[in-house]
Amino acid sequence: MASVTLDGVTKVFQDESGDIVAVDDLNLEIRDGEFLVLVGPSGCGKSTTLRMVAGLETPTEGTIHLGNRPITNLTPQERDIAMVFQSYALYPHMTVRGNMSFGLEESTDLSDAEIREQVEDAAELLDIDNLLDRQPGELSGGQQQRVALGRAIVREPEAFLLDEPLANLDAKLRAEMRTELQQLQENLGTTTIYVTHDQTEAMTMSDRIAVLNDGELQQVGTPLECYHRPNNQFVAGFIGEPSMNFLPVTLEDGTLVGEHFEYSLSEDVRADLDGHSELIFGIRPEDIDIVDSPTGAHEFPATVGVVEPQGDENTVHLAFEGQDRTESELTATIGGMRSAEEGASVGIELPENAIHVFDAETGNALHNRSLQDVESDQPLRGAEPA
Amino acid sequence: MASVTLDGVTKVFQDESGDIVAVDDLNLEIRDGEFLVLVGPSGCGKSTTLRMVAGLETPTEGTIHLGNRPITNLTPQERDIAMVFQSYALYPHMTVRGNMSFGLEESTDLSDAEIREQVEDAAELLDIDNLLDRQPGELSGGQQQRVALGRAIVREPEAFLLDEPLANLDAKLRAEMRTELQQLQENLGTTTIYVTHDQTEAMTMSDRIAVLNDGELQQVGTPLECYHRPNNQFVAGFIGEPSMNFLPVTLEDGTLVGEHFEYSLSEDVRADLDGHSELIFGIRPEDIDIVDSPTGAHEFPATVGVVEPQGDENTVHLAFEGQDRTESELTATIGGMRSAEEGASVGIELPENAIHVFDAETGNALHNRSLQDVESDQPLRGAEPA
Amino acid sequence: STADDGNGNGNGNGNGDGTPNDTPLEVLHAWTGGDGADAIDKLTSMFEEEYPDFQTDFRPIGGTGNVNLDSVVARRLANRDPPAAWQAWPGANLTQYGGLLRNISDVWEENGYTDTMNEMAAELSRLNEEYRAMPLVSHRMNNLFYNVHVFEEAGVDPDSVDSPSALIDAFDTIQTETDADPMTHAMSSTWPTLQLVFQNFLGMEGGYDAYMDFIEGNGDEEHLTEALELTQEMLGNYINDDASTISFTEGNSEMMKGNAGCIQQGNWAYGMYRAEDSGVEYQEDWDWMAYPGTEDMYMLHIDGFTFARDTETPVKQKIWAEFLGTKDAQVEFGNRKGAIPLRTDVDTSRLTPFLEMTADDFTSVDKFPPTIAHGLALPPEPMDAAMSAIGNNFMGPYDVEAAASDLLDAAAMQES
Amino acid sequence: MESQQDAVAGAGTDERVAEDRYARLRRFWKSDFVRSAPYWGIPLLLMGAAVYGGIIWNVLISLTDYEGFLQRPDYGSLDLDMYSRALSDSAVHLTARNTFVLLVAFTSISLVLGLFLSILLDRDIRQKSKVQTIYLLPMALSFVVTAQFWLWMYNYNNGLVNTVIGLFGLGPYNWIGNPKLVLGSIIFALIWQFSGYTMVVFLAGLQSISDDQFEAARVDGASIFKTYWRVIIPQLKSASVSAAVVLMIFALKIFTFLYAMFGTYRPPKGTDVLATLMVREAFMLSNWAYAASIATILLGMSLLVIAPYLYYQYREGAL
Amino acid sequence: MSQATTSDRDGIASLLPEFDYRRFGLYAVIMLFIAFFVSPIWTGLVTSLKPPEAATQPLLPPGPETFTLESWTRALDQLSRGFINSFAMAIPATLVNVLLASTAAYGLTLVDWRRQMLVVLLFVFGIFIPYQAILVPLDNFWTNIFPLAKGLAIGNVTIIPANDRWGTLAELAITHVAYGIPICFLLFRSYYKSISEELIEAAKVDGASVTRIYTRIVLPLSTPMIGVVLIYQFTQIWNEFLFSLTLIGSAADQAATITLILSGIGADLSGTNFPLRMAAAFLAALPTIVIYVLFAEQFAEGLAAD
Ligand SMILES: Nc1ncnc2c1ncn2[C@@H]1O[C@H](COP(=O)(O)OP(=O)(O)OP(=O)(O)O)[C@@H](O)[C@H]1O
Ligand SMILES: Nc1ncnc2c1ncn2[C@@H]1O[C@H](COP(=O)(O)OP(=O)(O)OP(=O)(O)O)[C@@H](O)[C@H]1O
Ligand SMILES: [Mg+2]
Ligand SMILES: [Mg+2]
Repeated sequence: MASVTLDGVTKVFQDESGDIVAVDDLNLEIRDGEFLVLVGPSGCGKSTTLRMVAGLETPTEGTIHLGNRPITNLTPQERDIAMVFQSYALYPHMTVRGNMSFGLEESTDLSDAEIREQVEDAAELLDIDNLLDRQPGELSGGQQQRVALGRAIVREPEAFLLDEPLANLDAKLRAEMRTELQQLQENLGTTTIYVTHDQTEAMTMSDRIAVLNDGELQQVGTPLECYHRPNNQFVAGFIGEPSMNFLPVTLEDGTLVGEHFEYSLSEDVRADLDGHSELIFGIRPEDIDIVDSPTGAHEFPATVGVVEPQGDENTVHLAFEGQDRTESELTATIGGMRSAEEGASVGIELPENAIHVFDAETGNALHNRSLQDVESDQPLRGAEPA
Repeated sequence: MASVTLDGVTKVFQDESGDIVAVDDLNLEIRDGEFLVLVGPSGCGKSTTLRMVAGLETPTEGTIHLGNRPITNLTPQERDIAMVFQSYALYPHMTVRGNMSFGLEESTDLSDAEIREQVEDAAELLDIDNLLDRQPGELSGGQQQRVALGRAIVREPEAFLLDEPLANLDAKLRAEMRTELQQLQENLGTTTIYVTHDQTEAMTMSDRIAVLNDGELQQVGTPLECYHRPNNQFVAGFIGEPSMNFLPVTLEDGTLVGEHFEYSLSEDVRADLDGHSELIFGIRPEDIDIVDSPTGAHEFPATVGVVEPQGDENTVHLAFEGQDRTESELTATIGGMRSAEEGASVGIELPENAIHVFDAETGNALHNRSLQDVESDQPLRGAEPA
Repeated sequence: STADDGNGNGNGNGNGDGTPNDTPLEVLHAWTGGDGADAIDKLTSMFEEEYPDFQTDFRPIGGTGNVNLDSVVARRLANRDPPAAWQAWPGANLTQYGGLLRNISDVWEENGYTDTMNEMAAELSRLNEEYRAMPLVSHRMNNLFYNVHVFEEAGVDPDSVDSPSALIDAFDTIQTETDADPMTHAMSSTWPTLQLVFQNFLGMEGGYDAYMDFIEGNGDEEHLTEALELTQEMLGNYINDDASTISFTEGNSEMMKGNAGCIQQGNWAYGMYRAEDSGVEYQEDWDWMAYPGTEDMYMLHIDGFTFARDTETPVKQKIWAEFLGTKDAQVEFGNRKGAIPLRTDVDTSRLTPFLEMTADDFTSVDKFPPTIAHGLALPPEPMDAAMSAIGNNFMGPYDVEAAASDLLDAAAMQES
Repeated sequence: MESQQDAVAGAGTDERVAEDRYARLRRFWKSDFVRSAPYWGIPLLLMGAAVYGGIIWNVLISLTDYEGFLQRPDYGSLDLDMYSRALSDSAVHLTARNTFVLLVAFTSISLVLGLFLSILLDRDIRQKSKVQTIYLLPMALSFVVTAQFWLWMYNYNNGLVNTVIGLFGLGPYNWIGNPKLVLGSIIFALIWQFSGYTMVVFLAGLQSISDDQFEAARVDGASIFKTYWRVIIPQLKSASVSAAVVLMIFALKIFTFLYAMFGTYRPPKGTDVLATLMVREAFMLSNWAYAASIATILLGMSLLVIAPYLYYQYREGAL
Repeated sequence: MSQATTSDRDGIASLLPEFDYRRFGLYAVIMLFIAFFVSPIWTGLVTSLKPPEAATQPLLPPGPETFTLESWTRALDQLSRGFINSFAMAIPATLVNVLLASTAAYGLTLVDWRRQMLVVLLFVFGIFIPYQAILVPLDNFWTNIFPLAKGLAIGNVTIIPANDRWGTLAELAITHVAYGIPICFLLFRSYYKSISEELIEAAKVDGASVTRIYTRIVLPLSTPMIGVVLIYQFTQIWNEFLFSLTLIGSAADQAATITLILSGIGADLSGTNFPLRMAAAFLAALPTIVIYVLFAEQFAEGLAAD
């Protein structure tokens, strides 16, 4: 086990149409034993980053260390890193045993008996010991996934790299494997970089998340840090589903003025926004409260648009008063037991302690929601560890 | 427009390995103008059902009527039904106009001018009139989707059939098209059968849902009926995500006895269970409340297992006291602002008005949750239509 | 003109089957190139000149050794749609056609060809006592053409070479004295070797009788083995390296260039020396002798035509047969083809000098062993078997024993 | 729904059965099977008559004594004489052996060379498609044409082959004259003509193997050679099988090449194969029945290759 | 059979570490093989431009004093009839072939009925039979059963007049069509299998009949494959020899195709004229070479598909 450190790593691809900067001056340390998830939209450079760590691509600039060992210019064979591919990349012509032994045969001097033993141990750990003599083609998606993991585990590498390993599974199996993978990593304690663009995975599995966009690192932090204290509008919008509501506003005399609403700010918040005027107002759907009619300071009259019941909760599209219903700008989620009828006039509350404000130009977060307030409002129960 | 009636429809496929009963004695009426969603797990016979209505498969047994007209033995050409395919199945060598005219040219005697007019009307309705002279290859996914719809609409058929029409779109676009489709159907009022295995679509779009499993109809009803008043354990488990918690119990002296808990029942519930002893206890994750420590009648001591924060809410795996933490049997969802720490000892409340009880053998629902209680607890706000 | 045959412009002629109709006279032959093409062109234009009103259809069918022609004819015969006449070797070759050939004894008799044609040729034209072929010209097979300069340089006196073993001695001398190959030989097809084997066979003591016995199926194995051994010695030691890839024409030109001492060939090889741009002169540059040991023989090859029964052009067919037997036809064709007429009554001075000499030999010798390689001696299947015997055993590593037994088997086939 | 069921139940059963039968008949008549029949039926008739009619007729002829042109085949008395004759004919043994050697040597060497070339080209190479085009060019030429080229290539005095090996002080050899060399020379010429084809097939196979496989092997620590040997090449099995079958089919058509090269039905010793023997027996010697029996033997040999292949393809659903 | 994918993606081997000397070696080997594949053709070309007696030095082009086009003009002269015959036979045969194969593939791929696999197998097997296996019956058929070249008459009514040349070519063309159907069928079938079944079903639901689906959907969509099959099959028919030899028999026949004439050219009693043979070989190969160079990719596709 070892930490993985990327120092100013840049990768530029040459293309007919010119240069493509896939990864741009990336500085990132994955701590020894940590489970780091790399997220970001398609094409943001996640796979490229991973492949540079694996040695399948050479960085254009920058260095990569595994522990204290510089590995930037080593071949994959020399790195002692295992990788699980999105497609699993199982060797279709070998049995499960063959797949799992291959790496040991090629990269170690172990005797056949030792290899056999290690493979069987790993297979037992993953509960695939009864599949050892099957061919990958005869396995279900989940089983293949496990074999791919097994192939990585059996080599006891310094670090695991996983590139969207669950993308090919259906929802149920994905949820299952997610938990399993997480537990496995906890048990083995191997440094892991996990690439996904599924934010459920990012949120639920990681010790820390690194959010990439357009080859640039946007934020590194725990899942909840990223959710509640996003560095910028991109992170705020990317994490959370349905995603955060964004409304363009201008700051005028301590009040945020949008096209259809005005939002007065408290002193605290105002202080954060000093010197900026073109802003983006943000609030998460679950923080919007629907009331019978607007009364308080941060309550506004609104009309209900389409309502999408989902059983456990309902997604409600809302339009400010004076706005066409079909152009609803806000999405709110409310409990599944509460209902709202399309066309109804309601009030919506946008609590000040839940709002985010971003610079319209740079997208940087100027103000994030308060957490203390909320937490003291609804004290965490049962929080003392057993 | 007409109703579609399936009477005892069975479809058996012959295979090398034997017979496959894809659809088993299906009785279903889709009312005139209704939007019915057919859901069920993969391979349950949804597509087969749709294809029998379209005439692309012949039922092995049973009859199908369109209005009063028996259509079981008609070819697709003679049925006057339009279908939208998962892949859209646009004719790649024809323009959008060609695609939309094709059906009219083949199945009606309209003059070219009339066809032209109808096509343009339909295109306008779908806001694709500016695309009429493009080829499908030049269109985005959403636009192709719309053309596929246009092709169906323009023929003004008696019924629409849609087989997972949104499956190929990305999440954002899918949400958008969902709303659009729903509105379109409302405007046209055409009887529609819509196949999906995405339960969000099922819940949000349909007038009624028909749940299929293994070729057999499990339940037909409104989305909320199916969510809150499932006919059986299958429907209860299939609808809702994360899915309902199920615990095997036996009924002993008016108390449900599980491996790790005992749950006393009120008279009302007990009456429903008369004469059964092997049961399944069910409760939805969002109905489980976590309290600091168990105090009330239906509160139990428990340990927190894996916690999956999702930002807006957290999924908490819970184990009853005395159970290994990794074998956690219950899943609860709690607000995103509340946290629970792995290993903490907590109390969980399983409110009696939220519980479901199923027969362990047949899976039939013996008791479903009370709805009145809940709704009067949290009165719906803003429910008067504008 | 046809004066000497006294047979007018093709009107009905004794057979009483009327005047020629409009159906063209179809004649198939294999002379597609070189001398043969010249000769047949001359022949057909003579015929057309003489019978200008006749519709004719002369078709060349290419391919070595008449193979394609034969297979086309075979299929036409099977289809009951034979051509009126086609080029064919007389002799044993005719047996395959059985009753499908027209009896043209009347033509022979009416024109007196029975008396004026070479006796051997006349006999070979008969099948079951009836005349069924019309011979046109003959090539002599047992020639050894040699390059005068090479022989002189080596100091070999052609007259001293009077037997196959003497020939081998001469080869030895040429090999040591000159840079030329003693002999050039073409082995890209089998027939030149088959031919050479039987030259040696004939050239040995008692060759002629042994040969005639052999083709009747009573071969003398010892004699044959010896001939094969002689041939093996020649082929193994004294011929050009590229023998197996070349055809006799290439070999012949090597001899003409002085790269080889001699070549054994039928006298069609003469066609190349005669060509205007050949650059060689008779007796100055090239000369010939009968194959050593066969001075008193004329190994007989015959080009002729046969005629199908039941065709739509019986009258023209007869006229064509008649025409082939005329002196003019034989002389003009022969001169171009490098072959001699089979009529015994032609004025040999009408022939080119070399042919005149051949023709004189033809009338002076009395032994006419018929060729195997060109269909006179053996019917097609035994002949093919003889080719196979050489092809399989005598083209590279030389297996005398196997070749001998296969050859004997081939000759014996005709009995069964 | 109820009213529907009432309506159905109300109809008399007899009437319903008749109606049902009528409906079914109507449906059958309108079914895709009936409607599509002309589409595949006409080609099937033509092709079936040519291929299967031809094969059956050929077998029938091989059971008669049909030969020459004096008689028609007598289908009245059929026997296996021709086959017993063929089985004891040394020419058949020899040609069958040559056919076999040709098939095996030509196919395997072409496969190996094609594989090598495809691996060579399966990378980022400038003008790759042009190179591929050149490698494949001989395949576009007729056997008759390529036979002419190789006849010249193998020419003893002026051929390129002897010229080239002459540079190394070897030869000259009689490539197509020496019975020991000629089969090899023919095979070499065929390899020249068809290894481009194998290359294309393998290239398609290689490109259908995802990069992941290669990368996974590298991360697993395998060297490049080992990666090809243990991971990539085994996955080209189906490409190899289909290429091999097609190559064998080409090899069975070798008659044309030999005929065009040597201009005779009797190719030189060492290259006589069943195909030439058959044509020779048929069209040179008019031994129709015997030729037909040799043809049947040839067909049997190719069946041995093709049937398992077709079955395999069928099982894989690749047809 | 394997699918041809001439995708743009870099081959997997592009992942190899690239050192310059490796790259150099790679190109050297590639060039070596280019030489290997081209040299027979090159020597043929060079030789064809020399007079027969100067046809030595197979690699060197002719010098100014030896350069001659005589072989080419002679070859053209001898082959011209073959060109006409081959075109007259190959073009219609190819067209009919493509039509029949495409309808058959349509009927057996996109139209859904059970047990069609059996019929498919019948077709596919036809690809692989050695032609020798049907040569005797084929010859028998065209000479005895249905001698088309002899014309066709029912009673006294002449339906097809006897014509040796065109009749024989028609026989040959029909033969090519019959034996060409299987391979073309397979090419079309593999293509049609890639057409989404939903497309056909959509057309059905749109009210189109089996025929209309073929003419309005399948045929227009097949254009790329029609191109491939046209190229492939034309090349095959143009290059074919055994049928010509069997049905026509001789290069001297009026109906002789180009390959038939070519096989005997330049070899007669005056020796083997290599320059003439080479020039003729080039001329005979010209149409296929032109097609091949223009459509190399489709050609490769057609090959990799069978
Ligand atoms: N070999 C390559 N050549 C050229 N450009 C490349 C190459 N590999 C990746 N890119 C480009 O680099 C950028 C980053 O690609 P990368 O595969 O790392 O994205 P990703 O984040 O993994 O996306 P996804 O979620 O779709 O897998 C993209 O714009 C991609 O087009
Ligand atoms: N043509 C066929 N031949 C044999 N079996 C078939 C055929 N079509 C469908 N089946 C089988 O019938 C069952 C129902 O298939 P169907 O396609 O209706 O499922 P589905 O509910 O649409 O599933 P999905 O959500 O995966 O599309 C499956 O078990 C399937 O394997
Ligand atoms: Mg990626
Ligand atoms: Mg489906």
